[in-house]
Amino acid sequence: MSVDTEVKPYQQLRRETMERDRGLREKVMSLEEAAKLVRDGDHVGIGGCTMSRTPTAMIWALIRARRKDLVVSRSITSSEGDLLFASGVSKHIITSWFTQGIVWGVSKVMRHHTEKKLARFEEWSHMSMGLRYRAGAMGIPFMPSRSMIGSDVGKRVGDSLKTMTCPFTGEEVVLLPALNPDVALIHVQRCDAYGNAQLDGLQFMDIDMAMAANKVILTTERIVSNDQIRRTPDQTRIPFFTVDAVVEAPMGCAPHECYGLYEPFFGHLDEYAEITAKDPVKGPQQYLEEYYYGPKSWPDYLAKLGMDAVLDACRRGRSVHND
Amino acid sequence: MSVDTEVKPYQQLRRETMERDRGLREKVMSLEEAAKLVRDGDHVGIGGCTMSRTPTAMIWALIRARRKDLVVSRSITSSEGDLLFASGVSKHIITSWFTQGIVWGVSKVMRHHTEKKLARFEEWSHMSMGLRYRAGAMGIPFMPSRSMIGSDVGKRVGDSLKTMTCPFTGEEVVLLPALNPDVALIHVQRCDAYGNAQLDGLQFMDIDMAMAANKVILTTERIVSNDQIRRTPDQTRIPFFTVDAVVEAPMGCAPHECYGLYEPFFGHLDEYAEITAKDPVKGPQQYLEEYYYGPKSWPDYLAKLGMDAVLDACRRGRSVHND
Amino acid sequence: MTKHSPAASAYTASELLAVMAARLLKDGQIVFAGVGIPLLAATLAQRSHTPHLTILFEGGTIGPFIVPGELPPSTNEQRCTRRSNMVLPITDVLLLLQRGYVDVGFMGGAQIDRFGNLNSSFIGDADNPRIRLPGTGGGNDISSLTDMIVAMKHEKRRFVADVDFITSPGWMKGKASRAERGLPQGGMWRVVTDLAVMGFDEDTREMKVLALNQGVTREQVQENTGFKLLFDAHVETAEPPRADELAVLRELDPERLYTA
Amino acid sequence: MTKHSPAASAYTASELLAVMAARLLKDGQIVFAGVGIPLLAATLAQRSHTPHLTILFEGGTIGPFIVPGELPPSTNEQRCTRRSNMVLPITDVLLLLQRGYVDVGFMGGAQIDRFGNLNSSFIGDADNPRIRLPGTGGGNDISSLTDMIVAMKHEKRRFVADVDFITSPGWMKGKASRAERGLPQGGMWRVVTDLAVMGFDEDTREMKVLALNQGVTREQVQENTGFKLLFDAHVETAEPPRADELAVLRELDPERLYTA
Repeated sequence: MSVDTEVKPYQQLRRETMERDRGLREKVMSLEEAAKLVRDGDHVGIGGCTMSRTPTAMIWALIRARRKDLVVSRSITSSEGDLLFASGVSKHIITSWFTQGIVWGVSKVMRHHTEKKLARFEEWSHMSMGLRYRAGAMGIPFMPSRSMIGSDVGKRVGDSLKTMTCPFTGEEVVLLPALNPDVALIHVQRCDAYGNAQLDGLQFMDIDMAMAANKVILTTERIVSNDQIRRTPDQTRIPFFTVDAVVEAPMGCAPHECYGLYEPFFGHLDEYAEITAKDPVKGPQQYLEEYYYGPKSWPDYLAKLGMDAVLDACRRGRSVHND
Repeated sequence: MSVDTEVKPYQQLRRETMERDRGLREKVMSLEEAAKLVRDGDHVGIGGCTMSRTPTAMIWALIRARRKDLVVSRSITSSEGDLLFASGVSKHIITSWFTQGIVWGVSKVMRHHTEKKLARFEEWSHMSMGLRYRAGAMGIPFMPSRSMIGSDVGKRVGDSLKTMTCPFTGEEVVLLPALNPDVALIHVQRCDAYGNAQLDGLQFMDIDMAMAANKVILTTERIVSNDQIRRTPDQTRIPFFTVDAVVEAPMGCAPHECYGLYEPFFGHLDEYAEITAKDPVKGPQQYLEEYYYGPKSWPDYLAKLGMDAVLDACRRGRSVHND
Repeated sequence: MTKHSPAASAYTASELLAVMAARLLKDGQIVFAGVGIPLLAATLAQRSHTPHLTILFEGGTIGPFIVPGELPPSTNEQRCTRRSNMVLPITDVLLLLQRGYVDVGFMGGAQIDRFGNLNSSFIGDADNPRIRLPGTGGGNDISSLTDMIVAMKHEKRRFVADVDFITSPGWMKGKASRAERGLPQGGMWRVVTDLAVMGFDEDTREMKVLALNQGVTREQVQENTGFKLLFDAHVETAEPPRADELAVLRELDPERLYTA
Repeated sequence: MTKHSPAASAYTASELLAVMAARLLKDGQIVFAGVGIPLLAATLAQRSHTPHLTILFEGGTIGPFIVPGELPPSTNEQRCTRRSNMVLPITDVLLLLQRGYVDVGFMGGAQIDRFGNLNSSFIGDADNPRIRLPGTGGGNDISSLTDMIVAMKHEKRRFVADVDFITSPGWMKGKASRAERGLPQGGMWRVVTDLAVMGFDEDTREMKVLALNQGVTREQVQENTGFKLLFDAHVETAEPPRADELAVLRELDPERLYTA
């Protein structure tokens, strides 16, 4: 069985959690410092979905830090998956759907790496991905469910998917193995220095992923005071004691979107689709050189996207609040 | 096995759900009309917890309608449980804790009915109650968990609690049977005429209970427009298609509290504790006559609580928003 | 995106698809929709005969109203939430299917077979695929847990006897095989194409033509299908898209992102 | 609530309990606390030696700051959420225990036995109880899933050889029986009373006196206990409540709701 389906024994899960410094402490650091918390070979869960609240800044830092052999999991994987493959940071992505986006057709980079067997795209249904994180978040080894059975998606994951007869109803139910990432990368609109995070709009699978992971790295549009968090505690979605790093990264999802603040950078994503479609090998390398390895800093990266593009994305992003 | 632990076969659960009118439609009605949706013998889930967001107005209406043989479930049961027993509406309450409140000592009414075997208090752990509703909400027949095992609380529910060996880790895990109430009674701060409900502050087990139930009766402090709901969709907690009735019942939790609006009516609850402690039979009967059977209407009931008490509860309630 | 040239007809194949699909929806239904044609069709239905239809997106949205010209690029962007009734986590919106609150799932398809099984994972052998497709997303969950409508182009390479890989289960191997394989609920209900509307035989669960689009012959449909089609005893001819229907579609998608 | 008259000592038994319990807490801990003495003790600790202690309430609150004079009547009222970091559903806050994020559970107790099992369900036979008590609430979950501190009055009727009913599991029948019965994690760590602080023998898991409160003799503790107590090789005498500690308690509970 592959690493992802080795469910952690409960005592190990608890021991690892107990060993973490869960106390109320400030944990603000730079992207570079946070990247050091991820070790080669780690299972890294990525928050957001498709082009939404993707923790691009943290992925950018991991690629620049030349991390290796990461097993990556995400609800749905977009262009960041191409770049994790093309940069050699990951050779194994666990997800339900993998391509930049419907409007750009099937990702040539994903196709190149999977069809040439350079990397693995392990496919689970969307709900099953979510329920696997949820089981991990709840401290149980599996979650009962009712999809994937019968289909080739279920067959293909083999022993990782099990069935049992319900002792209460006698029905057959599917058992999904818990997924507890070593590290979760999650981008939020705001959090405090302790890591109490408030997410607006679509939550995706981020809360379960944060609770399931053994480490959480938060990137945030802005760091706010703990007093501000305490004024609206029912808006807090991730509690500080699950968080190991807080990094302020404005526009941290670009060229993807962050709910209520900015929409995807469609022009840039069109260009990305074009160069990667033209050459699934040289294309992404050229893109990585220009936007990932080249820039001196995150603001420098944003400058390369262009001020006009940033302003346009923000104008569209804030329009969600318009009548 | 008792009714509550007969887990609904999946096909029956789906058929019952499909037969419901889930379309977008207005469903505003009176307490009396809503009471007709509850049949004698139904399993009724009660939202809120202890003295918080108790759907008192709806319980008041069911007691006035002289419903019989209801099986009642709730996270934690307070004075409303005394009255459900004393009124004869229920002889079976499934909950994790049952007494008016710590500060008033053990409920004499609960003791009278259980020790004299006039009614049944079926005890599950607090988390287990929540996970049973959650399994019901998810459309799965059971939820794995790790408490109740070994203890006499677990032993006492007998076959309703099962264990299995995890096929992934080889560990022993507890299996809790799904709980799908026939009707859920939930009080909210605001909802629209369709039943889209927004809950502030403590959520308790209300969301899972609403999703699990085969019918939901919402009482609400105020009915707002659908446009208002659509301005903050990420504050909506219960979607309209799970809801069968919307009743506007201002101060609908009194003498209990409703988050952010009013705190418990402590003076009234002291009096209640006193008369029921003095005589666990005549006490509650006298209380029911005066506050439940006597009043002509819900406003009339509130008038009996007294304007001073209402204003005091509201003043304290709104103070939660003070710095 | 289409073999019909605008010159040849007053509407594109995608517009025809969207209109025919919209007409299958009933008022008050809870519809789990993908973006593209399904979303356009559901929104068209809302603005014509099903004002109380509720759309669910797998990204976590209940009951949005789509803003014309601002079609979401996927089900997971903020555009999906405009004026919606509720926003919730992905897992919880998908669980609405499992709990049984959803009337119909509505998706596009890459490849379908005679029993309505869909493939969006692999063209060719899964271990050595000619093409690795994007995968299931919520497709497997939706088609496993509710009744399905699929809207797709009618091409021989897309309508095959047996799909290379069952990503989203239809009627499996026909007859009672779906239930026997652990899916007693849901199943493929309608397949809408630019040529016809198809259902499935109640007994054998083989694909069956129920209605032909105007100007389309049985032979044409069969020619564009990689297996032997059944034809209903009373095959109807569908009313072509009306001007009012096309007007709504063109207002919704002025840039022809999905209806070119 | 107490046998000590204010005249007899500068502090009540409840105040003594709260102070001794507070001193057991360490800075930075995540503490799952009940209302009453546990909440008072945890809040006292926050204001003295553990400024970074985080309180969780089973009603669904993370990290509240209690407002003096506004003690919550249970863990489920809005007073529990004042200036908290996060509010969440009951099931999810309890799942934090199961996931392993909580350092210590802190409750009161009605009846305890020599192995630290707690009973809050039935006095007498469960099928024909002399007294039906309120039940477990979150007690069973907390004591099943984390390390426990219990604060209670030291009375013979409360300290019994074997509880009538195990509501919240301690060390079960001693030795390895807790793990053997399916609870490898957690267990009873300390029992704090108005007379002493007790732990449990590492091997037999029997209750063992670790420290005596000032002016309390071993005999006194044994007399008020319904089973044979073990005494640690080095039984200490606890420092009595300090004025600053008592001042905080009296500020928090001016009406003496929990400290009378």
